[in-house]
Amino acid sequence: MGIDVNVRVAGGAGQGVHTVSNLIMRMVVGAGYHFHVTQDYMSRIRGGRNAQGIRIGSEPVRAGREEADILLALNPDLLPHYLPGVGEGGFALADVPSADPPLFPAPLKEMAVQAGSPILANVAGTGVIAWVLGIPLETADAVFKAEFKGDFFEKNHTALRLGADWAKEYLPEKIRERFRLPARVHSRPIILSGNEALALGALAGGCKFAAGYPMTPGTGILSVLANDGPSVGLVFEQAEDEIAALTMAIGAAYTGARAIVATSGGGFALMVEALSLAGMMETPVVIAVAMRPGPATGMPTRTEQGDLEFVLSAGHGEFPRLVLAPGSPEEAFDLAQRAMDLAEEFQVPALLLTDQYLADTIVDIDPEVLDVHPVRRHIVRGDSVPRSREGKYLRHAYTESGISPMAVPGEPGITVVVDSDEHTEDGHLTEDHATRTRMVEKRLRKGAMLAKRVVPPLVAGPPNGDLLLIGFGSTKEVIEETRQILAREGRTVATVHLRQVMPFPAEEVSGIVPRYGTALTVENNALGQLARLIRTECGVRIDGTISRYDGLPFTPAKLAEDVRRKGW
Amino acid sequence: MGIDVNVRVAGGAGQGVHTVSNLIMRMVVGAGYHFHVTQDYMSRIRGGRNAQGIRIGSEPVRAGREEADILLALNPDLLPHYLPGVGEGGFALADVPSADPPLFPAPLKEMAVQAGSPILANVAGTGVIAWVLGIPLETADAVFKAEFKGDFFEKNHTALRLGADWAKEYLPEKIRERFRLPARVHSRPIILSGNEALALGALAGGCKFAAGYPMTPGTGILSVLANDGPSVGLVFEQAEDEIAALTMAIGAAYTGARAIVATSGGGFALMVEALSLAGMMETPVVIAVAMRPGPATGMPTRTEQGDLEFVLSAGHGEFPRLVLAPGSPEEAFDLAQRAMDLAEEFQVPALLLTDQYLADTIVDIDPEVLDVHPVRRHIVRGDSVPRSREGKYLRHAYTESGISPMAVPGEPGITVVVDSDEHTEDGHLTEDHATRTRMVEKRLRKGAMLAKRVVPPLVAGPPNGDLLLIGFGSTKEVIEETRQILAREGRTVATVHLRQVMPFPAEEVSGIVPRYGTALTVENNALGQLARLIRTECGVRIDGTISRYDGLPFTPAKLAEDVRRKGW
Amino acid sequence: MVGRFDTDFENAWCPGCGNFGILNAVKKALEATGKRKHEVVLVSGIGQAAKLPHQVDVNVFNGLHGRALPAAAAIKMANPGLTVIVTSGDGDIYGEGGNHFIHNVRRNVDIALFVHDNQVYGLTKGQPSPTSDAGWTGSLQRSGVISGPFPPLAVALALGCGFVARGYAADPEFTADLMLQAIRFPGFALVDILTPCVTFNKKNTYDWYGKMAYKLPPDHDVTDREKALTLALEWEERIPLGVLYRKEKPTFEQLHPQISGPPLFERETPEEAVRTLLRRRQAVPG
Amino acid sequence: MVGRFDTDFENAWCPGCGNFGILNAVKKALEATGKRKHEVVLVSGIGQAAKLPHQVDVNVFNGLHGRALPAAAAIKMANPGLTVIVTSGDGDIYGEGGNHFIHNVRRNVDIALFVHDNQVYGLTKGQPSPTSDAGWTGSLQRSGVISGPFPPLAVALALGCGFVARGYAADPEFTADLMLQAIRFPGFALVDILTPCVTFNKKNTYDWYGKMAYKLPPDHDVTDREKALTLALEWEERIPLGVLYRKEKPTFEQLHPQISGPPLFERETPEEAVRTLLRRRQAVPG
Ligand SMILES: Cc1ncc(C[n+]2csc(CCOP(=O)(O)OP(=O)(O)O)c2C)c(N)n1
Ligand SMILES: Cc1ncc(C[n+]2csc(CCOP(=O)(O)OP(=O)(O)O)c2C)c(N)n1
Ligand code: SF4
Ligand code: SF4
Ligand SMILES: [Mg+2]
Ligand SMILES: [Mg+2]
Repeated sequence: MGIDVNVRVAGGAGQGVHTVSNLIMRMVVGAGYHFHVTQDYMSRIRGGRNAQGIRIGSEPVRAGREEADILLALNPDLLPHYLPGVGEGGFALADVPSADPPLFPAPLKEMAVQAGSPILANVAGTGVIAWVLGIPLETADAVFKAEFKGDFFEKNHTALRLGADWAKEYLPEKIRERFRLPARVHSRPIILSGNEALALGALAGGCKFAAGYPMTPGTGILSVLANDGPSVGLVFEQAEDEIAALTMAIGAAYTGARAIVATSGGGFALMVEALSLAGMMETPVVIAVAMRPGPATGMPTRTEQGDLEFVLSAGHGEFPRLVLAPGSPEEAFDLAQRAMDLAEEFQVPALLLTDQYLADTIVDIDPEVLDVHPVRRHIVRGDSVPRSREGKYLRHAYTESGISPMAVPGEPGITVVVDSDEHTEDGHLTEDHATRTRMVEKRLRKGAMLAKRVVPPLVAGPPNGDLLLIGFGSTKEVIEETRQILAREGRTVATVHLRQVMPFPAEEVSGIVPRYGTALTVENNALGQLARLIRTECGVRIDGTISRYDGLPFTPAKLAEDVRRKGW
Repeated sequence: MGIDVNVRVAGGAGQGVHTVSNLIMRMVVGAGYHFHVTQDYMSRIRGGRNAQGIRIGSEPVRAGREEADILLALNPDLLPHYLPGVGEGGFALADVPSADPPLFPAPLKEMAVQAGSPILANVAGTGVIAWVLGIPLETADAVFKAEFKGDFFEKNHTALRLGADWAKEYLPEKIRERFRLPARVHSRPIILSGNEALALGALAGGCKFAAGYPMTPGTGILSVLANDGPSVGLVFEQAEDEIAALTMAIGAAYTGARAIVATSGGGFALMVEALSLAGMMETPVVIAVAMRPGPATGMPTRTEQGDLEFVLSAGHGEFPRLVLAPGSPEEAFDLAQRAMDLAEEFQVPALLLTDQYLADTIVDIDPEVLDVHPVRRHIVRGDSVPRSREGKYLRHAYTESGISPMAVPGEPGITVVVDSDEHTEDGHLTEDHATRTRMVEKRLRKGAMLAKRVVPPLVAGPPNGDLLLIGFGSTKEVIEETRQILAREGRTVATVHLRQVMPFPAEEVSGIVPRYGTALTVENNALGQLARLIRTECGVRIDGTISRYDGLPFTPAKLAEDVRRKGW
Repeated sequence: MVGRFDTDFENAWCPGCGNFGILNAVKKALEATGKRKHEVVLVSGIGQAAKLPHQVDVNVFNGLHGRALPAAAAIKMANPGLTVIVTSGDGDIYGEGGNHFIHNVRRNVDIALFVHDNQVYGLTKGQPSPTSDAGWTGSLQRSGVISGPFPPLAVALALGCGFVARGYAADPEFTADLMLQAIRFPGFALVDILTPCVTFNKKNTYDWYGKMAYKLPPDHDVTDREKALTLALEWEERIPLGVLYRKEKPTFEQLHPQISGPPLFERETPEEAVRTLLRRRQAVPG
Repeated sequence: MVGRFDTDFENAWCPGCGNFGILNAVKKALEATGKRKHEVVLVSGIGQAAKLPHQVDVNVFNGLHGRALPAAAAIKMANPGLTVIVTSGDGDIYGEGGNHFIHNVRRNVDIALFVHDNQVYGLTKGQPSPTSDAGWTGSLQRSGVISGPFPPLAVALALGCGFVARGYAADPEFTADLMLQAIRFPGFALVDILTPCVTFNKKNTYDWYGKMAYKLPPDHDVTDREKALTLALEWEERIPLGVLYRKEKPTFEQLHPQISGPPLFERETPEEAVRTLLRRRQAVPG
């Protein structure tokens, strides 16, 4: 293993935790290293207990770690909570009058005042950490320059250096020896959170309309769409509620615009009727659901995978849907494009199921490795609009695949009729039972076709063995690292990461599960919903579930420990 | 088999189909017979194609029949649609100038005019049928007397007799011979639809608050609550939308009032967020969902069982719920009481899952056989309100069962605090992870307790054999009659009727399924949702599903035919 | 006579229903716009009124109960070249869809809204709607409606709606003219249309409306918002018909920086633009 | 000083937030009612404002975002002996909950509604709310708010609300008095309270409100609805504080035939009454 340093920055909301982590991310990258940021924050704007974990590595880092090597507590009151989380050989910093190792008293406020502004204590703290890591401060300067002008640039610049200078003078050199990152050449990666990656993926997938109502942790997706969307011609509108948001997306999609909404479980609950509408009207639309712990308001800023079954069967009546579950920012970028494309090709709602953990995970990525697929449109225009013998366009024409060529309103010579009632091929409402039967079958045929295009699960590890860990969505990288830990301990363990849960890759999973002595699901929920799903879809029995439902994500070491403790 | 006569009355909306069927029901009961009415109508107020099937028997009748013995077509234009449905030996009546058997031209309009009002053609038609069945007209007179005064009573009275007289003169005597109901003494049954039975069961269960937004086929439940509720102290309010309806019910339940809402799939879709709220706040509330074909508006007045999976996992986050699925008006009455009681005892949302078929099914029932259970309250008051050491009442106190004693606001000396966020025992919001974990476990423990109180499935037929038919909810009686048909053909066939689908009676079903060569589910949907559920819950494989998804209910003969045709 | 927008789709309304007059007016108004069928989209929710679009040979979006407006607004945002008209019921727009009504008035997208205001839920058989008169006995409120009526025109005016009018189903010529004005008005335009439900509303009948309704005089000042508000609240003794208020202001489409340009479905997504967005997230500035 | 309604629940608002003044006013108003804690229910939705009930030692129903009003109305219907107050945010009540706002004004249940109107979504970090001024730049509308603002008082007046007032967080004494009047008012009473969000709304600040707001003169005629409507629409140049309108009418509870009598949870269900309902459905009359 190469370098693996876990920095934790803790403070009240409003104390600048994010600034520190942002500066460290960039300096670390500037020094040629990689990182993974986990965000842990409360549902409040000031005070409380927020933390970000920046795990630094010489290889790309894709999961967090529970114990910190370096803790910066911007608010010393939080020490009782965070200090126990500092691991063997680690150390902590806080602005306290005096302290014993592993805690060091750093006069952050004093340095900030000296730099010209008391609010820069966090930047001074950043300087301390930079010195410990031995990373160049210039990257931070560039950030300051990009963000602040004049005077305030100077103050930041000074505060950072005061921190580094203090560290040099007062911190034991052995700390630096332990954590110094050897010099490396840096590439030019970008910084991407799960939310950003998903939103940019949607844009790459040709999304041109987005509507939303803010809801943590889905709001971040909306922000990117609202801010970055215009440069690729997207129209964003904040809706009066979630019902309106999805209905607007469906309206826009009816005109042929690729459309998305983003929300969390509670907001999605309000979209359920409109989801069913999209199913009936065969309107392509993408819905990003970033899960958080429920029921109801639950824990608004924490993580959970408790809405899996809900999302799979949400909406009255029967209709096909696509549900993708990215496991990393890269996958979010990729699957969001796929959702945009398949939603239109199959004229179905496509869901992107993430959660607060993935939404707020930040990593560095080489942008050139991200695939940007050319947008293939599936809308018929002009001469390619098929017409019936009477010269009519049939929006819901019966076809073998179940997919009817989709034209959009405004096409000269035809009208496009869609209805929430059961309808005839031309879209007009009907109460005819034979038509009903054919239309049900037409819609369900699309589901069968969609199943043929399933994104296969990712399998890692030996082709058979004693343990199989299965997860979906955000747990991907944590499970992967857990596998590596357990493998190092001599276990033959493999993992299955599901990137798609509907249509379910039943054949693949059915084939894999029996090849291992014990098959477990790893789920950030209490009821083992994935295990149930596998049982339904594959008819194979899952031996157990490792659950976490306290609002926090799994971490590899703890997950490995869970496996051991349960004797699996 | 005793008497089995199937009368079908067809006409446009507004032509008085319901009046005919209502009169026949009552006259048949007056003659000492039983009946079962199936309603088949369109989503419109005038015209179109509506029909009611009144199946008459010497024993209680609990399912409809596809072919009619007697057809009364109030609108002759509908003959092409309905005449083919007249079975061997049956006959039809319509106001046409001339016709060949089995159709007889009855001058209904002429008789109506002669009786004094052209709108009484339907009543004249009723008279024809009454003569054929040989049932006394006096019961109908009593109905007229109860509903109309003076002049209009006379006209109805006359129209009925003109119909009977015409029949006597013009219909072949062999028709009467074939259909005449031998004289019997009549008991004093009541007439009850599935919707009525459910609503009255809720009232019997102590329901005191109801809110709703009209939606077919759930509206009928609301009507009974609004009209009959006041006599047992219920407050009804029409809400501005379904979101408000369920939220109001939850508000009322918070004050200790037993509360219900009723809707259909699309309206329920809008209640999903509030359902999750009830889960989180541990508020008892009952939700009746009368399914109709979806997705979206679908077929508003037809039947389907397509919302099973949706209802089972609706709502974000994880929380226990009770889902009962009555199979007849009697069961609706019974299970609605149970829902009211268990919702309060366990402080969970309880769902009653019916559909248009059951909602609009009308039967005669001896009211004395309906169990009315005394209402047991589960609310603590006065000295029995437990208090913490600090004298506080803890709405969500940890208990072994997961059920915390429920006090209500207004209780002197304490406050009752409930929150949609995760909360501490006293109901105040918290972001503490350990508390989160305990609260999740507390809520889920209630689910485990609830599972111990599951309503077992009803099993009929031999304890093992070659075929098992499994259904839930409204299909009960159709499947039962199908069993009898197949049994008469020499097959060893048994049936399982699920009255509860969550918590699922997994042990019972797991024990039964393997005892039969072939196990099939019978489902009024396309995807075989019950078969999936059994697979998830019991891990046993279901061999197939007989589906119907054209918007109409199963009928025994057709279902038996389906079984045969598929070679099962 | 077969009109340009006629269809042969079976009509399921009760004979005598006010909706026929409205349908008539809609077709007249569409004729007058000179638009061709592919340029027009009729959007509705669910209800008797909401079935109107099926009777007109144009593009149709017949969505969910209560949700016509957000769909319509988005259709217009996505393709402003389309003429977007919502024609639906009072329960649909003011009841289930009330939140969309208030916020779409504010949004001021250039759409026209025709509400078939029969003061009842027709399709579900006679329950009171938000506009039902207090005391009226609907099928779920046997002891009479308690809530005060929802005054659509007054609420729209309070919300700053730029075009507020009332029509009457029994006068299709007059109503068609209001509709035409509403369609031509740049921005959100409301025409609430009194329309008898002959089956379920035995209070607000042709007779009743006939007695109560009067046309605003030609000299009514349509720019006077306070006057319009006063008129909009008139109901007990008489009910004004016509354009109560009219004032143009910039529409949503004009103010929204991304709407001008080609309709959304025609916009390309150059790979390079996406790459630029990615590169903008460069970890190390410069 | 520890007040009668104080709690030790941790307060998570930003220092300087207007919500503190409102909390202060709520407690003062409650003191003045003479009610005991078990007689009062505070109901809220989700948002910064919606956390207020946790700071007051009374019964609390802190429900879903946007859904405070239907819960509150039903609580009052089910147990009219309780004093029911909704205290929540502008996004909560006028945005997500807009449909409940309009229909509960109409319903006229005897509840008091205090809206912390900071013209922003605070808890979700600065997006525009329905009351945000046009042109203001929130976190999701970088090019400025397009929709016209939702004028709560004018809409309430149009809907026939019997008590319409505006308070100001920086003046808790004054606001407490409005609250007390609202609580005592029989029927639905609205107090919209200007309140600065010091973190996310840099436009509508203490300074700004301080300059704009003025108290209605003592001789303002609170029974003049037209005047009140005009005042309610004042915003660009100055903003009136105080009771704009007050007029009693029968409440929902008074008009609803089943509400008087014991609270619902105390009502019995005699088996005989149920049997009577069943027998009423006798097939053969007589
Ligand atoms: C979510 C939902 N709730 C309820 C319904 C049932 N529903 C259909 S139409 C309607 C009322 C229609 O009233 P209105 O809009 O006034 O139309 P009208 O029939 O009077 O023309 C209702 C409640 C539905 N389709 N969807
Ligand atoms: C259904 C739903 N949608 C969105 C949210 C997220 N949310 C929580 S508070 C809030 C806005 C609050 O604004 P406001 O009511 O004005 O309160 P403030 O924080 O400004 O006091 C939103 C959008 C939610 N909790 N539930
Ligand atoms: S029920 Fe009323 S609104 Fe519906 S079609 Fe008949 S008259 Fe018209
Ligand atoms: S974000 Fe605004 S509303 Fe929320 S507590 Fe801070 S100042 Fe108050
Ligand atoms: Mg209507
Ligand atoms: Mg706010």
